[in-house]
Amino acid sequence: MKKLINDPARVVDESVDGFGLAHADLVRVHRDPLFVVRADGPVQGKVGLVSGGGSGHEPLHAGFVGRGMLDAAVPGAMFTSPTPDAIAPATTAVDGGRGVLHIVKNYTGDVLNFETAAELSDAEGVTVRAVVVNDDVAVEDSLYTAGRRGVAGTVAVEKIAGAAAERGDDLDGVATVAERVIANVRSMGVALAACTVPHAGTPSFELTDEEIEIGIGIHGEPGRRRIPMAPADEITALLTNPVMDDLGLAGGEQVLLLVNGMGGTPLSELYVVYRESRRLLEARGATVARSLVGNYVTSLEMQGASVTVLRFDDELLSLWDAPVHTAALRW
Amino acid sequence: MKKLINDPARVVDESVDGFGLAHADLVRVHRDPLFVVRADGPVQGKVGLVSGGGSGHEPLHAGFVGRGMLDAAVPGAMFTSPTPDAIAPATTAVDGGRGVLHIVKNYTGDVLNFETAAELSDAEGVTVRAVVVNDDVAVEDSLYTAGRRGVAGTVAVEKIAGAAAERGDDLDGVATVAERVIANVRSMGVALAACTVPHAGTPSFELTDEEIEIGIGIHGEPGRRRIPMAPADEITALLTNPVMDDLGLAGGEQVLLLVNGMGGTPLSELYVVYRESRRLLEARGATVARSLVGNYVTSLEMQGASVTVLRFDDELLSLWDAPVHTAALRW
Amino acid sequence: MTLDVAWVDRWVRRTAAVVAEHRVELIELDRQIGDGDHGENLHRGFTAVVGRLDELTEPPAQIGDVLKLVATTLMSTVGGAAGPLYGTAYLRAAKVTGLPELDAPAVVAMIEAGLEGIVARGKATTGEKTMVDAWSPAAAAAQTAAAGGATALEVLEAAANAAEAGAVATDPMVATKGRASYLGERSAGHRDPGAASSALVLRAAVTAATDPVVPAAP
Amino acid sequence: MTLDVAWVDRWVRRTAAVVAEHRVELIELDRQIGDGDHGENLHRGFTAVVGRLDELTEPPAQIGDVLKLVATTLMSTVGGAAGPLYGTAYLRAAKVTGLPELDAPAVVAMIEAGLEGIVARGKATTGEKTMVDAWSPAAAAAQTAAAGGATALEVLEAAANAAEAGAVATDPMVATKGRASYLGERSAGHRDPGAASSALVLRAAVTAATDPVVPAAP
Ligand SMILES: Nc1ncnc2c1ncn2[C@@H]1O[C@H](COP(=O)(O)OP(=O)(O)O)[C@@H](O)[C@H]1O
Ligand SMILES: Nc1ncnc2c1ncn2[C@@H]1O[C@H](COP(=O)(O)OP(=O)(O)O)[C@@H](O)[C@H]1O
Ligand SMILES: [Mg+2]
Ligand SMILES: [Mg+2]
Ligand SMILES: [Mg+2]
Ligand SMILES: [Mg+2]
Repeated sequence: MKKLINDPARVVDESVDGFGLAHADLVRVHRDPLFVVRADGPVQGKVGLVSGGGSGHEPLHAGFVGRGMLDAAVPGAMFTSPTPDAIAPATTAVDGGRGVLHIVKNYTGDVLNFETAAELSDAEGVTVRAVVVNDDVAVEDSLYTAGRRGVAGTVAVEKIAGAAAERGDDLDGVATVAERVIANVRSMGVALAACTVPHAGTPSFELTDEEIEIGIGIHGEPGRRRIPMAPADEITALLTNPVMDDLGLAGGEQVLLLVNGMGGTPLSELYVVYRESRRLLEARGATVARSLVGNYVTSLEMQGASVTVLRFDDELLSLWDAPVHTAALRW
Repeated sequence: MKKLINDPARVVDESVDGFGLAHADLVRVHRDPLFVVRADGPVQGKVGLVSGGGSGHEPLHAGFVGRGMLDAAVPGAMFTSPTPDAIAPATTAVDGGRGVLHIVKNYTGDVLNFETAAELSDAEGVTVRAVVVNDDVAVEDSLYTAGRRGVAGTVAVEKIAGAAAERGDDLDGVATVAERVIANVRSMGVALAACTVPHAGTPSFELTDEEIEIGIGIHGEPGRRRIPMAPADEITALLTNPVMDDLGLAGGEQVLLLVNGMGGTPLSELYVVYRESRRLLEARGATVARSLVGNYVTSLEMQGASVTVLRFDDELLSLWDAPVHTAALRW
Repeated sequence: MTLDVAWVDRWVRRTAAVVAEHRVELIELDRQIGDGDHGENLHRGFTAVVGRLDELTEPPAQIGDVLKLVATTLMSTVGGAAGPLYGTAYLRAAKVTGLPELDAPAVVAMIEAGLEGIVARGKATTGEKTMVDAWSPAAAAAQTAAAGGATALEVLEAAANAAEAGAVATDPMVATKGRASYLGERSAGHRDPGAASSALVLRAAVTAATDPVVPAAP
Repeated sequence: MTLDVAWVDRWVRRTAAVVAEHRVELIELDRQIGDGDHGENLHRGFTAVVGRLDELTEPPAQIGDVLKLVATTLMSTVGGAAGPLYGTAYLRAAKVTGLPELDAPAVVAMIEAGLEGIVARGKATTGEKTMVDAWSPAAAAAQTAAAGGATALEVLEAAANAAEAGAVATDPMVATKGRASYLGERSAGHRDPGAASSALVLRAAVTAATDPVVPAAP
């Protein structure tokens, strides 16, 4: 394992430290416990938005702290959800008097730690609601799984809920908007090569040069099945079709198409995937109203990509278009 | 070699195609020959800015086409400079009547092809000037080399020259500003693992798990020397010190610090590098006035990073801050 | 030896040592069917626990005080699924150990409380390939042993044995809770890391009762 | 056989075939001390050349017409350093071959013009580990052979032999031009890809003069 790090035990601290220095105009870093808040927060009279999760998915979540998106991000250890004793003070720190929304990716660890944090915050008199993002169609949402995972669709939830909060919606309103995004966003990913978690030192799984892993998560977890390597267009179909099917796209929809890199895939390849994914959506009769191509929800240096589709309604579209100013997303 | 491509011979076309579709609000893609221009160009009365080079460095250059930066980008084959028959029509296409500046990275191929293109454009009555970016301190600028290479400093040249053109400077004025950036920007890179050019199919060089390559280029060329793997802070010093020395930083300077990912390095690691690089700059007495951390000038999926420092003067700083709206850089 | 506050101190320190020793193995198990952090998470947690124990200006008076310190430390340093689950287990266990010394029924109550805490938070039942598959047989074995007149130490031993067998029994299971459930059928053939670490924790309780040596900090 | 327009057509097509055959080898050489695209670049270029030759509605009248088509096609399809360098070489060569058939002095003039084109663009001299190190000895050998009364074919052969030797002689050189110069001393011990491809090009000229078979498109 070769990584530009000093010590696996310090990588999250040092990285967040660097992030805070590089974006001092946007954020402040709180230490012990570690979390990142808007430099201009807490914004009085605005619902606060807190998200967080294991590190290693950068720019998620700290890269999305700023006007029109998150008020705080709580980074856990690499691929390990943060603890309640960090989430709760972050929640308190961004409370502007109108309550705080927790945006939680659906993993057992994240859900449990945010739950506990919400209880702690509640005890401190901060009203907290939580929404759980579960956009990954690779996992069946059934009795036999922990439910669909939260993956790249999280960006859409954070952006749009952030815009709703920014325009002044109350906590229930922001939560409702977030839930609507969650209900309308689906993703599916592929890995060509695994990543290596610093403390583990070996790749999270092994793939030969002839195979890829379909339905991959963002924590170096192996996916649902392994298939022979195939041309990009075929792989793109394997990602896009289940997403379109699960959304029940029938034609006439306006959608966001997000082609997300897992961290180790060249941008040029993401645009190759985007091209075919868009073609498939248009062949279904959907209109790609907005696009995002790049590394937004990564899995360290994993090679691979995911396709996320969000079905817009007029309000979601205009909230997507609302101004945002964060380190990783700005318009 | 596993890549999200359909065919090595078509990857550039398909990728640029996808890019054009994803950013139709910003750019138009011209085919046969292939180049990318501002959707709202040619801007009459403005000096046109054209850059280009081998593909595989995305978002460079197409990702920097738009208001306040480039008017056209000419993508060559992977790691191969584009040909004059593409550069010349791109030049004509963006001529707003005040001439066109070619921003050329210093590689024999790029220089020769842009030279020929300039002759062709000249013959068509378009006034062309060229600046050659050579920020890579890993290469000695001597009789014994083709001269320093153009690497991540190119982003600063394109951004600042773009701002000068946008505010209405004439061709000589824009060229002078560009030259001033070139005179004040230096870079140095490291690779932890090589990249694989699609048509080659094997990595451009091999590194064991215990060694890294210092002074790497952005074309999968090996660097100047191979050293044992080291902690991030040590590597960062090996990148930052020569840059500071070559710039002759003595304290009191205002600088831009750009920590650039080579394509396959997690953002979290880039911030670890940023943190130490900034510390070293500050220890020299320089003030990091502006920062940029991310994948801007990549080498496909290469694992590694480069450190770029630009010494600002008041004008360069205000041109850096001027609005820009491109796919990869926006404020 | 008696299962008193000195014992619980040794238990916790031994757990930290054992987790440090098995860190890589637990990471490896989690890498197979999860995200490869379980060993790291517990190691970070128990190292912090030992640190806090060492910081105490006066020794804890009660067994429950130590277990509560473990609970809150794990909750605030482990993260992931294991943090809240183990945290709640120790918290519930702390509540039922308000005695200077544990007898056989108290050991049963402690293990049952731990299991209940895990189930309350994680909502898993046996057969879902989680730590419940170690704690549930452990609680049952403890109860049986106590009913048969076993000593407190024998009860502990029965629980540790059952937890180890329970961890082994997770090998063929298809996970339906936690991260491994994403793998579906592919999760079979691997041991659940949380069940494996649970067995280590309970075995450490036995060792702490039979071996007076206080392990050094990991 | 005579070195006429049919020969030059065969030369170009044979070059395309030979480049296709050695594509991987040239990529490999360039991967060692450059960026691994030289074989790909030339392959793309000469494939395009053959395509354009095939598209001509009437056969080219003059040797120079074919060489000029090669020049403009390479310039517009190869890119990199090799595109302008080879392009200019063929362009200059085209200018001095305004004859229906090349005699020995004309072969010399053609090769010298090619060399001059490369030097004019690339500013390299011998010993810098570039294609000049193939073309320069080739031009010298051609001149010597012609001065000694050799036939046109013999002149070509002398040039090809010298180019091959020149390519081999680049092995120990330290590059001071082109991409390999970035490596400094580390460039020694590898053959220059451009010199290697130049030798292939000149050898193809010989083969095209001795073997009447027109190679199929690559
Ligand atoms: N719902 C649950 N109920 C009980 N135990 C669970 C549950 N989900 C996960 N676990 C346990 O947690 C262990 C994983 O812990 P850890 O790797 O630290 O957390 P994470 O899965 O968040 O990375 C699993 O091996 C399993 O034993
Ligand atoms: N200045 C120069 N003069 C002559 N030949 C050169 C010069 N620079 C490079 N070359 C030749 O070009 C070859 C590389 O061609 P190619 O790989 O196609 O281009 P690039 O270096 O742009 O990738 C080198 O092997 C060398 O022979
Ligand atoms: Mg985890
Ligand atoms: Mg090249
Ligand atoms: Mg885990
Ligand atoms: Mg090359």
